[in-house]
Amino acid sequence: MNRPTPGSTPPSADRRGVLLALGIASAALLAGAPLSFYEEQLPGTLSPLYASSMADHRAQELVFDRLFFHSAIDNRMMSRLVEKGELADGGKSYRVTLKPGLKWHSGTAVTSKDVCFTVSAMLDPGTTSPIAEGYRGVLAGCDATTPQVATIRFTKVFHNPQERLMFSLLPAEKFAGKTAIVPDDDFSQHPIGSGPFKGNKGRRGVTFEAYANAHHAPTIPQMSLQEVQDPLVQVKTLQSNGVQGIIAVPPPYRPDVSASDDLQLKSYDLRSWWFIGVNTKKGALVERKVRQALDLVLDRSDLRQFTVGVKPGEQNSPCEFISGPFVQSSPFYNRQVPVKEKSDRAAATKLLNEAGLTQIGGRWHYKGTPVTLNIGMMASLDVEAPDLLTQVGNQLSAAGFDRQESKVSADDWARKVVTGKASEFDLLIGKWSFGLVEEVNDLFQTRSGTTTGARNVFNYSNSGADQLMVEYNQSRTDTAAYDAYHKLHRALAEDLPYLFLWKLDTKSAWRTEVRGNVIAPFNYWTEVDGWKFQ
Amino acid sequence: MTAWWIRPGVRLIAAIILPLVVPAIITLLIWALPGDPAEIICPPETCGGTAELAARWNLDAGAWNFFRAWMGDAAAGEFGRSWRVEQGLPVRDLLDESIPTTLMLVLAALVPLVLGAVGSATGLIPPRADGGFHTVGLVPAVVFALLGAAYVELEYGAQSFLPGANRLRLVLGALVLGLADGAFAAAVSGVRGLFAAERDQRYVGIALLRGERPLANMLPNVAPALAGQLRARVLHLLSGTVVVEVVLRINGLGDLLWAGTLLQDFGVVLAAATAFALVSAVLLVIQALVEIAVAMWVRRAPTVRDGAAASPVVAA
Amino acid sequence: MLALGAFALLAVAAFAAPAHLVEPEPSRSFAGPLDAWPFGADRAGRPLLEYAQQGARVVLGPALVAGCVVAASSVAGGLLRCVGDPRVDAAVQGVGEVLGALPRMVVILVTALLIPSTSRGLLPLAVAWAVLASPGAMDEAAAVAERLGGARFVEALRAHGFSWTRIFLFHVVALNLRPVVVRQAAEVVTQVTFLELGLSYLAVQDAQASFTHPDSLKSWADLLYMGYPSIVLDDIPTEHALWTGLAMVALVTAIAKFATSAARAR
Amino acid sequence: MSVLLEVRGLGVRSTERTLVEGVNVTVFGGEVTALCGPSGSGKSVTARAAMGVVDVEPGLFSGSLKFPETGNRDWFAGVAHGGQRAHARLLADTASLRGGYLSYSPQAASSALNPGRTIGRQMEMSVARRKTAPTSVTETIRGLLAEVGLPARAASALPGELSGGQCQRAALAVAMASDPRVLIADEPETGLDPVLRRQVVELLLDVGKAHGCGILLISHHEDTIDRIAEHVVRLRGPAEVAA
Repeated sequence: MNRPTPGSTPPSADRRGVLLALGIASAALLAGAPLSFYEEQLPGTLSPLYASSMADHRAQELVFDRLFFHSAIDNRMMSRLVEKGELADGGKSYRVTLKPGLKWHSGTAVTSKDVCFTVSAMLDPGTTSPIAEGYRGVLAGCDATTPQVATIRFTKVFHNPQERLMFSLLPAEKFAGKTAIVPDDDFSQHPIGSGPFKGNKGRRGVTFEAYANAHHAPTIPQMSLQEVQDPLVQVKTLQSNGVQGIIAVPPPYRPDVSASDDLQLKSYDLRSWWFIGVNTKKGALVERKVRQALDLVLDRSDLRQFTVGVKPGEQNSPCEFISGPFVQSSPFYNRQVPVKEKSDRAAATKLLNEAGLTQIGGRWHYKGTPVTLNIGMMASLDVEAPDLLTQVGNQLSAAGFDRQESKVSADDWARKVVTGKASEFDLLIGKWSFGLVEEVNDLFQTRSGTTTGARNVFNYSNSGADQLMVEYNQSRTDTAAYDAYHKLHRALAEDLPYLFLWKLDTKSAWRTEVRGNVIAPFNYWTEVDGWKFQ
Repeated sequence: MTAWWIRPGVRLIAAIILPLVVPAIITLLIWALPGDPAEIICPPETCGGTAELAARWNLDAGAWNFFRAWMGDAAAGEFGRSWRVEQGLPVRDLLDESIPTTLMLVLAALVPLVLGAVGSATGLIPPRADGGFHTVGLVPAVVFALLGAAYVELEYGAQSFLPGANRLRLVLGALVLGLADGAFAAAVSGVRGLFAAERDQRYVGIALLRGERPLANMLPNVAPALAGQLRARVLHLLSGTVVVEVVLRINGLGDLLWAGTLLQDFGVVLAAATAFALVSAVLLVIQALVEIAVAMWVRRAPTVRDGAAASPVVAA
Repeated sequence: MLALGAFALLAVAAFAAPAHLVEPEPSRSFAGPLDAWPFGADRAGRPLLEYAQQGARVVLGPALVAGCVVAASSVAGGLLRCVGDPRVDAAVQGVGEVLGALPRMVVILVTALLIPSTSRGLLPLAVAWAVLASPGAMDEAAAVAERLGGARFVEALRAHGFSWTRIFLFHVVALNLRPVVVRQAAEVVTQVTFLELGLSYLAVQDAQASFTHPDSLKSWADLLYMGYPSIVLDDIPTEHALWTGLAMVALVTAIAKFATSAARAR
Repeated sequence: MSVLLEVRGLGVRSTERTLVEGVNVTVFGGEVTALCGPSGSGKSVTARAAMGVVDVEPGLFSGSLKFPETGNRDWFAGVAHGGQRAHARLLADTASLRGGYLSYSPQAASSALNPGRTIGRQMEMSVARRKTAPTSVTETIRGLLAEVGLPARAASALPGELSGGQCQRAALAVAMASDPRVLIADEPETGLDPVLRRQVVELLLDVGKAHGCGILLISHHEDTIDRIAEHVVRLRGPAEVAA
C-alpha cells in the first residue's frame, strides 16, 4: 500500500483504498444520468389504494395526483386538478370542475368519469383496501354531470370537506369499468396516473419518467429509486456521487453528511413520535401507579444518548422529548404537560410501594410473584435507534424488573399489534406517524369493530378519554379541536397507556447539485415540479 | 449382491416424487400456521376484505383444493400473481428471470470447484495446499458477500443494476459461493479422498505393471461416487444461493425464496421451492443416468460364443 | 486434546453467558481489546466478550444436537449395511434419496416459518439441517461398511466367536466407522454454525427479528455486523469486533477439524 | 536358447534400508526362472524393477536391464541415483514393453483385476497391445479362455462374478492375450488350496511354454520351484546367492 503524501489525502483515506477510489472514478461517468436516490426499502406497490408503508406513499406521490392536498410551503389546501370546487346540497355534496387539458400518462384525457370511478372503486366492497374502507364512512357516491364536472356525495356534512377528498385519482379506462380493485393487479407494478412522472416498478428499483402535462412541468427528466438497507453504504455512495439523494439518514451518520461540502441535510417532517405501549390489562400494569412508576424509571436522556447518539445538552438535537401523543410543533400538543427527561428512582419506588408491589432480593414482586416484563419492539426501529430494545430492558432491569426482549417483524406488527392481538407482551416499543390528518382517536378510543380504536395496541379503554375524543370529533372550529386534544394529552400523560418517548427527526441528504428541493411533510414529493438537478 | 439397477431406480423414483412432495409440504404448512391463510398473506392492515381475497387466491376451499388447483395451474406453466413480493407481477415472470440467473450463478460457482476437483484428482494440486483452502473456507459466505455488495454499490451507485454491474454481481457471487463456507476445500479434499482410496486398490498398481494408465482404470469405477459428490456439491451451492443472492442482491431463486418467506407470499414460496425441487430432481436423474451409463459401460464385453448360452458365470 | 480443551473453553463460555448484556458504560465506547476486557467493547461500552459468550450459547447446544443426530444416523447407516438385507437397503436409500434431495435452505426457511415467533430458536433448524444431512452420512458410512465386507465381515467375526454387541459396537462402530462418523458430525457442527451466522446476519441486516435466537441474546453475526464497516470506514473503530467474530467461527471449525483428525489417528 | 531378459547387479534402496543389492536375473525363452526367498527379501522389488517400475525413494543405485531380443539398450542407463524424475522417465520409456513384450500375472487375482471391466474387455485391451493384430479378436479370446480352462461366456463376466480359482485363470488369460515374450508370474499359488495351487501352476507352465515365453516365477514354495524351474535365483535380503 502506498504511503499517502503529506497534506494531500488524510491518511485515513488510504485504508478505504480501492473501494472508494473506484466509486469516485465511476461517478465521473454518471453525468447526464437520471436523478437517483436511495430508500431503505422499495415501495411494495404503486397502487394508491394499497399503500401501507411510507415508501409506498412517497413513490405514489410522484405518479398520482391527489384531488386535494396541503401545500408544502404554506399548508394551504390546494388542487392541481380542480379548477373550481364548491359545496352543494347543503354541504352534503361537493361539486368539482376539472381543469381543461389534463391527461393520463396513457395520453387520454382526465374527465369527471375518472373522479366518479375512483369514488365507486373505493365504495365497492370487492376493493379489499383498508384505505378505501376508511372512505366508505365518508363518501356516499358520485355523479359525473359533464365531462368536466363531478358531484361527490358525502355520508354527512363535514366542516372540512376538502380534507375528505385527498385521495389519489385513478384512471377508469385502465380498469375497463371494473370497480373492484385488487392488490395483485398489474396496476401495482405499472400504474397509469396523472402525476408529474410515469412510474415503473421492477424487482430492484422504480424508474420515473417525466410526463409533461397541463398541470405538471417537471424539469428533471428522469428519476430512479433504489433500495439499500445499509445506511453506511447509502452515505458512502452519496458522497462518491453514485446517487444524489438519501431519503432518510439515521442519526449516527448525520455528522458525516453535514461535514461534507457537497451534501445538504434537509428536514423531512414525518410528524412521527415514539412510544412504549403499556398493556393496561395485564398483571401489575393494571395499576396506574405502576405505569407512572415505569415512566419515572425510564431515563429518556440516557436512552437517547446510547441509541440515537444525542449527547446531553446538545443543541439542535434531532430528537425532541414529548409528554403526549403529538409532536411539539403541533397545535394539538399541550405544552403545560412537562416532559420527563431523567429518571427518578426514588419517586418510582414510592409509587410502586403504594401500588402494593414489594421488593424482594432487589426484584419487584406483585401479589407474591416477581414481575417479568415481556418487551417487544417494532424491528425496523433498530435502524434509527440501534439497540433501543436492549437499553430499555437494561433500565428496567436496573430498577428491579425482570424482562424478556423480542423484536416484532413489520408483518406481525400489522397483523397482531395494530389489531390489538399481541396480549402476550407487557410493553411494546413503536413509532406512530400521522397520516394526512393529525388524529389520534384510532390509537386511544375504546375498540369497537373497525369503527373506533382501530389501531389501539393493547385495547386501552378509558371512558374519560373516549369522551374527549368524541368532543374532538364533534368540534366545528379549530380552537375547539385543539382544546379537546389538549385535554386528551393531559389525561393520557396521567393515565399512561403509552409511555411517550420522543419525536425523532427524519433527515434526508441531497447533493448540492440538486436545487429547489422543497420536501413536503409526509408525502415528500408534492413539490417535485420545482426541483432542479444540475 | 444388490442388483445394480436398484440404486439408480430408486433415484429416478425419488426424482419424480420430489416436485410433488415439496409443494404438498408447503401447502400443508400454510394451513398449519396459526390463523387464516389469507390473513397471513395480506394482513388486514394492508388488505381489507379477507374473505374476497381468500376466494380470489383459492384459499377458501381447504388445503387439498388449493394444492390441486395450484398443481394444475403449475403444470400449465401458470403460477398466478405475486401477492406480496412483487405485488401484481405474474410469478411466472419472476421465475423466468430467477431460474436462469441462479443456474448461471451455480454453474459459474461450479467452475472453480470442478477445476479444484480435477486438480486434486490428477495430483496437480498437492495435498499440502488443502490447509490453505480450509483457511479460506473458514470465512463465512455472508462476510465475503457483504464486502462484494459494498464494492458493487460504491463502484456503480445508482447504476448498480445495469447489465455490467449485474455481471459483476454474478461473478462475485460465484466466487463467494465457490470459495466460502468451505465449499472449495470440501470439493478438493472430497475428490482427493475418493481418488486416494481408489488408488490404494490393488488393481490400479497392477494395471501399471500391465502398461495401462491408472486413471483410465479408475475413472469408470469412481464415476458413480463422483456423480454423487457432484450432486452434493451442487445442492450445497444451491442452498448457499439464498444468502449470497440476498446479500449481493442478485435476482435469483434464492433471493425470491427469502423474500417470499419473509413476506409470507406463499405463491412465490411455492413456485420458488418447487423450482429448487425440480433442479434437485434433475440432479437426481443425472446421477441415476451416470450410474446406468457406468453400469452399461462396465458390462461391455466382446461377444464370444462356445455354443453354450451366453449367461453370466455365477461364482463357483 | 487440543480440541477437547477448546471445546471445554467454548462450553464454559456458553454456560457462563449472561442472559442480558451488562449496562452500558459510555466511557468505554469502542474500547480496544487492550484497553478493556478481552476482545474490547461495543459502541455503548459493553464487553464484546459477552457477545462472544452469548453467541456460543446460541450455537453450541443446537450444533451439538445436530452433530449427534448425524452421528447416530451415520452409525445406523453403517450397521444396516452390515445386516445386508437388500430390501432394507432399498428402503433406506429411498427415504434418504427424497430427504437428501430436498433443497436444504428451502426446508430451513419453511421450518423457520412454521415456528411461532415466541419459541424461535436454532434447535429446530439445526435438527432439520441434521436430518437433511443424514442420508449423505448414512451413505458414506454404508460405503465404509461395504468396503469392510458388509455382512461377510460380520459373519467372519461371528465365526471367531465374538458376540453381536461386541461385533457391532466395537469392531464395526468403534474400530471402523469411527473416523467417518466423527467427521460427518464435525462437518454438521460447522455447517450449523455457518447457518446460524448466515440467518442471523440477514436478520440483523434487514432489522428483522432473528430466526435463530431470542432478541435479548447477541449472536456472532452481531459481531461481524458491528465490525464490517471498519473495513470501509475509518471513523468506526470496530475491527476488533470483526476479528472476534471471525475468531469464534474459526474456533468452532478448528475444533471440528481437530476432532476429525483425532478420530482418524487413533 | 535365447536370452529374453537380463538384470545385472541390481541395487535398490529405500529411505530405511537397502532392499536388494547385486541381484542378477536372466530369463530364457521357453524356460522358467524362479525368483525365490523369504518375505521381505526383495522378490517383488526385483520383479518390478525388471519391468521398469521402481517406486521407492531414493530407489535404483546400481544395475543394468536389457531385453536382448529388442536390442542392446541398457534401460537402467542414467537412472541410478537419478531420483524420482529418472524413475518416472524409466516408467514412461518402458511403458510400451509392459503388457506387450513383458506380461504380468498377479497373485490373488480376484483383487488384482479391475472390478469395473469384464474379463473379455480386459483381454480385448490386452490383445490390442500385440504388435500384429490377430485376424479375429473374439476367436483369439475364445481360444485363450479355452486354454486356461474357462468357458467362453466368462468373457462377459465381471471379476466379482468369478470364483478365486476362476479369477486366477482369467488373470493368466489376460496376461497371455498380449502374446508376450516374458511372462512374470507373481506367486500364482497365493490364496489357493493345495489342489488348485498345483493346477494353476501347471496351467501357467503349459500355457507359457506353448507360447514360447520365458517365465519369471516368483514363489516361496520350494516344491513348486524344484519341480518346474530351470533356473533359480534365491534372495536372502540384501545379499544374493545364485544356484
